[in-house]
Amino acid sequence: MDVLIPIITMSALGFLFSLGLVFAYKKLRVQEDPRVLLVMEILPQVNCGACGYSGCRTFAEAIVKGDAPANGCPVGGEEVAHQLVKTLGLEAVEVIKKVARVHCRGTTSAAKESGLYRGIFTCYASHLVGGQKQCSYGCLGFGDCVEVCPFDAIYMGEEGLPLVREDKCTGCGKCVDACPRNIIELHNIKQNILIFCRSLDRGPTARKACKNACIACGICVRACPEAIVLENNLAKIVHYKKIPQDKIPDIEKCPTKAIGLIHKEKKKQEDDR
Amino acid sequence: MMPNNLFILQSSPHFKDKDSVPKIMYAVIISLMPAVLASLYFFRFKALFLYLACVITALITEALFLLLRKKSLDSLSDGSAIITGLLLAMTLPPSLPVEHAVIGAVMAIAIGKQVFGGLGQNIFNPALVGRAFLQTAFPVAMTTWIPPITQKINTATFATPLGNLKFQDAVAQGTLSPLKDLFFGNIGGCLGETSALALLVGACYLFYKRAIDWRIPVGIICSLMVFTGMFWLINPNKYASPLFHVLAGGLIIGAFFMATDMVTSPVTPLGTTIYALGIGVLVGTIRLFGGFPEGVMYSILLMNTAVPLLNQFTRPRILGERRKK
Amino acid sequence: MSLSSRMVIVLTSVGLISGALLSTVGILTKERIALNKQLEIENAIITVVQGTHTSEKLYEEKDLVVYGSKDENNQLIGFAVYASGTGFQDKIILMYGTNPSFTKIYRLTILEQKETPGLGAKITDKDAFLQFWENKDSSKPLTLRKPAARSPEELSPFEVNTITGATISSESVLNTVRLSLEKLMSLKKEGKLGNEE
Amino acid sequence: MKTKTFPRGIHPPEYKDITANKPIEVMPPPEKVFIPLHQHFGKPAQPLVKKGDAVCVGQKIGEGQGLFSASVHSSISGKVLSVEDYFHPLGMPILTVSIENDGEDRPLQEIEKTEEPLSLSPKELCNKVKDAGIVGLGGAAFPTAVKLSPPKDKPVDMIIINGCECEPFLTADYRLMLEFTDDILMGAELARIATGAKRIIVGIEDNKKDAYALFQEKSAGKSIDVQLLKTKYPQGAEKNLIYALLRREVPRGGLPFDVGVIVQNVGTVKAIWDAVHKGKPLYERVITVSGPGIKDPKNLLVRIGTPFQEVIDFCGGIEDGTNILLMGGPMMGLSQWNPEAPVIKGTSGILALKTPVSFKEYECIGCSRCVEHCPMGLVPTRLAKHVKYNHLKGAEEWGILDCVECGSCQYTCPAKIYLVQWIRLGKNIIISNKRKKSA
Amino acid sequence: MELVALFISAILINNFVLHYFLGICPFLGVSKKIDSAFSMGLAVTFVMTITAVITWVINHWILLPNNLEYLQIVSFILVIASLVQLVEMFIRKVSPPLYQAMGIYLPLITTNCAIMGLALLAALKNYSFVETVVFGVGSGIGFTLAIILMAGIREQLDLSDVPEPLKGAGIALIVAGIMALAFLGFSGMIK
Amino acid sequence: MPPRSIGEEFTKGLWHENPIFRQLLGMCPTLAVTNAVINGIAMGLATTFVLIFSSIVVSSIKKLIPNQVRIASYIVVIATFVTMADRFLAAFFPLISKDLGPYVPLIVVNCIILGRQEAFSSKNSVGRSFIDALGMSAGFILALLILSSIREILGAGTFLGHQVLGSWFEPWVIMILPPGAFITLGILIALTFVIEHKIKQRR
Repeated sequence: MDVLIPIITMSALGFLFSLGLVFAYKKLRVQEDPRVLLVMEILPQVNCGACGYSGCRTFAEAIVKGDAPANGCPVGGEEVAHQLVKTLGLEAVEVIKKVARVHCRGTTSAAKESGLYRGIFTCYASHLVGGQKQCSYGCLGFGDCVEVCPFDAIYMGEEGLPLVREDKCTGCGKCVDACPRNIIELHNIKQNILIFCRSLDRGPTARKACKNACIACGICVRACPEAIVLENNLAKIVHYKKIPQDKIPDIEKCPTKAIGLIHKEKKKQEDDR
Repeated sequence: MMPNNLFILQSSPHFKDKDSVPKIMYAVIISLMPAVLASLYFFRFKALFLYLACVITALITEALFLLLRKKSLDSLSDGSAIITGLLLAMTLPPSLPVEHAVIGAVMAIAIGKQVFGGLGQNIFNPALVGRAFLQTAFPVAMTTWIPPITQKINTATFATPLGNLKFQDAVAQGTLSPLKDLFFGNIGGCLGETSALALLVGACYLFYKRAIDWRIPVGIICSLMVFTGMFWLINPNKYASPLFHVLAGGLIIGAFFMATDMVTSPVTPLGTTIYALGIGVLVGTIRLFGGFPEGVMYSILLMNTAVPLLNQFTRPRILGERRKK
Repeated sequence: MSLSSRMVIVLTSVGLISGALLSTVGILTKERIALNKQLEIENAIITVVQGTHTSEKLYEEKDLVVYGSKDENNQLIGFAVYASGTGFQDKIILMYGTNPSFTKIYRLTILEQKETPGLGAKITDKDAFLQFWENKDSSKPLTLRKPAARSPEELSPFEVNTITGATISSESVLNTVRLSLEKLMSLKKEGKLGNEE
Repeated sequence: MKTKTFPRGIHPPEYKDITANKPIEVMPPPEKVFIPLHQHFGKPAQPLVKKGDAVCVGQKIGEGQGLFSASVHSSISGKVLSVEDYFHPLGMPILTVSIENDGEDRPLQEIEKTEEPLSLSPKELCNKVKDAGIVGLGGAAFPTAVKLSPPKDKPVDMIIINGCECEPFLTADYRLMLEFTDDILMGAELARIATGAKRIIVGIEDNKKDAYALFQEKSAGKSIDVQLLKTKYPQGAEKNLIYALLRREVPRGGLPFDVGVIVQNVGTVKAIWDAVHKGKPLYERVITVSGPGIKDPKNLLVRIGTPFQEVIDFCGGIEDGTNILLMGGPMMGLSQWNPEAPVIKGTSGILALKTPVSFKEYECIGCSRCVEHCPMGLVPTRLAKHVKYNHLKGAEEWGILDCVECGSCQYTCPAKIYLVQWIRLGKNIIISNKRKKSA
Repeated sequence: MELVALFISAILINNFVLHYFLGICPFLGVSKKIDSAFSMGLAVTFVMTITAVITWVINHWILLPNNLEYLQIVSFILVIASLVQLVEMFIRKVSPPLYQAMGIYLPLITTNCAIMGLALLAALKNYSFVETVVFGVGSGIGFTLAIILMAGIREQLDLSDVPEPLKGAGIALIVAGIMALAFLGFSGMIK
Repeated sequence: MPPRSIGEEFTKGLWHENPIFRQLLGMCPTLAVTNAVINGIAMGLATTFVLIFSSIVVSSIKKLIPNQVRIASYIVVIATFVTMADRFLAAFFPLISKDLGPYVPLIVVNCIILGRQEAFSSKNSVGRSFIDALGMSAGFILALLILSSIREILGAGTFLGHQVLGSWFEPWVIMILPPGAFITLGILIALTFVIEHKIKQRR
């Protein structure tokens, strides 16, 4: 008897429980996103809450919606993260690698200060009072872009300008959004010519404010009229592909070096480091 | 234009009041001085050593954390660490071994303040965290009292007025300390809490410097008096009078100097009022029904935990806002 | 096989196997655990009523169990009383031995407590607390000595000591003993403790 | 006399005695003026002149675009030097017409004077105001014509004439009230007619008792209330002024229309009278040039477009040790780095101050002074923290968009936190995010 | 009177989180926002009450009469798990708003040691039926109190400069420690 | 991701995926029973027993179990082993069993165990699951040992019941009480973060 009663009890419990589950499975099921179920399959189902969501289901829903990162489940660890990525195809296929590039060379030595800035040390905040440089288009130098970069791909150089580590940059565009002066843009990594200025000021004013400003002299336009134009006192590359490589030396005659080859810039960065 | 001649660029407003954080902090320190002097008078060198140990340790701990977090050591001069050290020492029994006081001061600054990010960010009153730590770590040492020098008795152990009330049934026995002694400080107890007079003198200075919110001490004292008064009216032979409760133990120092800590009290007027009333009621509850004779420290810490919620749910009405009913 | 029936079968069989395993373990350990419990009580009885040879449960209710202790000659030498009361944190369960007329307490031991370590928990400590409970005269209600005495000699036979800083724990032990003694007296009058005398 | 006021607020030192007793001086027109085409709240004006054109005083050189805009007029006679981006006191380069003075001060030929301005219809009045390019002269530069034509479903019964001038240093409005009392009262009457309101209330702070007495005397027998207000900052802020005078609360995110009120600055109503009665567009205004950094502080009538430098030179120049130059008052004014910036319609004063160059910013210690003083009932420290730690949603829940940036919180903050800048930052980000979302 | 004492004790003195360390995982995990903490607290209180009832019935009607104490663990956990799952599905079907407010926290509760701890403690302490229910409700409220206070504090900590290594669990545990210290003030209140 | 070597499978539980310090799982027993080293060890061993055996069982029957009753079956398996451990302790180590109180039965809801079954054993071979369970348990015991050593030494001046600090030392009672447990664990987690950060930087 001592042996039988527990066996019977346990079997009965198991039986009842499974009946309950079958019932629940059949009658109480609610329609839901099949992807959520797929994710649920992969997740550990511990419902421990370690992910910060209220259980695996909500976490799964968040992943499917794209609110939660695939590696957000500390219990599952890397295995689960990889499976999730595989299942949901979260990794977007990159066709052309794009990287962030900074359109300003208003270094601390080149760009003139306007006043003594006193206040919150972020670009956006200083932008609100006009910025502490005379050029009202250039980099403010407080590194909002550095702050937001999730990949540690942008850092503040010694010259007070942000520099991009193009190998680390994923082209997510966070820095582009963060810059209140819109001087960061995403470019095809292969494009090797860049205009390092955004100033729409007239030549003399721009020149007064920053030694490296585009003064709209038109030398580059003359070198390559089909690819470069002047617009609002600023040179603009309209058709990058139409720049023949042999014209580059002519373009580089720019008196303020506001347009030039990116690799030279990169080499300078490495020297900086 | 010469670069050194540049105008300042800043966001409005361009006017600022003269008051500053260090000024407020030093006002608090000055206001504590009467009570410190009173305790030096009552407990002599024991008090001096404890004050020195706590303040110096607090400063050193603060400095270590600042170095660790690679922050400027300038913050040491804002006076907040000195206040923590002083307040902690003032809540310790005079006979406490100095090494215990040192541990308390380390804990007060470390887990009471710096782990939250330093000045202004802590949830709990650092001095009280230090004291609560000591109370729990060294319960015996923290509840052993010596009589003040002015009471020329020589017993190894000695009870505080509240201890008498709790464990000796002092009301029925008629051995309750006279209110006069409570007022001047001629009783056993923590260093800084004994002399109500000295504390009140300091508090007046704080009011003058507008460094504390009047709602907090008033709220605490009123709610405690109402709470204990109710029981006193029901049975004056069992319960002590409300005035006794206000003057005894750490209530005055708690209400004027601890609960009013700006960092750990609510910022909204309504929240502040609820906070103060809550402390008073909790003090009464713990003193009358709890296991400890004194409940000021626990009450303030408990209400500290509720401060974020109070702030959250007592947002003032914005001009023009129509609240849903 | 349908999914539903598979679910039922798998879970039932898992339950079955687990039941079988558990019953085996249960049976194997049952005696041993019971023995442990019994040993604990017996040890306690021997501690509080020294010279006990045999003991038997005379009375049992919630929070109060009385054991009669007999020596080798089957003479009743006292009662071991198992009692519990509320301490500072939680229940304190204790046992003490009395003489057959309940006028003397031989010894006290604490079986279970969750008092503050280093403070209230000293009630389990012989030097700090238990030694002050040896051979007390319980013909009058016992009282608590405050502030604490340093040695048992300082105390009168009707006094027990407090632990410095843990008045409440000390008090609750005393109260538990007092209350259970009162209860025992009335039980005895009703003759519910056997008729040995 | 019982004085009215609003809850909370601050009382900074006034410094008004520096210029309070100095009558308004007329500054001669400068050699060159730089008139930005965007001096108001709303869309910039479209240029009507080009390089080389000759213009006269009061000639329209920029046409307001759409509803929320204002026209711009030349303030001198002469030749247009250029129409291009130029430095603007708000910090951004703005399309600006620069004109060289020919010294003739030639007025426009066909000035439309109206002999009986009080008989005009609301519509006509509004058109005249619009034509004259009048904007609110208190500082926000909201196009007045828009204000004078409230939406049909929100009838206006009350016009408040704002004579508070609660900012320290500034006395331009005070002098206007003393010297042009009649013009102001007539202008107010025109505004009342234009909006169909029933009554006019003039609010004057009790540090300007003589102006109050003068208004009382002149308004006797008219349907005008003159009300004395307790001196407090920011009494001149619309919502607070309305509450102080009428105990009406403008709903969150709403405008004074919503409670049937329109608030006009004394300078603005005087400009309305000038425009309608004398046919004079808004090309000059009264400003206060003051502060410890100005050698000879004055109240001046200045042509729009005059560079700050010339105004300051006219007042004796700048003292050594001046390190901050402001357009507007010290509480809400904008700091300037370039003294070449021109006076615009919204310029209520030019201040040169000497402030300590640096001070330490502390962490918030929760003293709750900002809460005690916020005239809007906000919790500024909380707002600033939400912005600092990037919890913009929380900032919105706590009412960041209700902030009027009056600066009371930062003034009282013992930790010297840049509360207003944080809040302004948060507001900017939130608003631009909203725009992105709706776009 | 005893029941009142038990109730207060369960909320304040022998608080599940701060004294028994039960339910730490959700206490740390779901205390980031006040709203969700409140919902979680509600859900826990609800499940605790039901669990208290059901496990008492199982323990006293099935296990103890048959001398099957050793099946407590298995049967309690099975019952709790199935119960929670059924309740969750039921609420989900019947009342979606309630599900959003409370139901989504239900699965989290299955493996919440607070629930299992409640069943085991009630069995260990030999509570009567009424006592068990009071204990369950009180413990649930105690858990809710602790988690809401914690959530308030953590929302505030989001707005402060907590040292990097302590962010998240580290500071939460230290706060819990100080909360436990403060709650010690209530000890000895029930005699 | 290349499959881990056996060694890595074991060591990941010690540090990189340490259940207490890194994954913050199974906090309840960690905090509750670490007031003395002996309790910590006992708890660790009991958990190890349950974890290893349930891992083996789960990984060997994983194919038989339909998905819908997966959790339920695992729970039964785990609960069975927990009961065994509990009974064993009660029978042979009654004092420790009493000290641990309800926390041994509570192993059944320890997230580490169910978590490993779900995340690992239900997807891997018996051998791998065994190694994984061994590593995880080692990590768990390690954490318990560190925590309980600190608490016992500071809180009682003893280690495994032996006096290690001199009589000059007055024990910090708080370390044995709940606040001490929370605070110590909080600080330890912060420390592991710092160490992990240092390791990452060095790479």
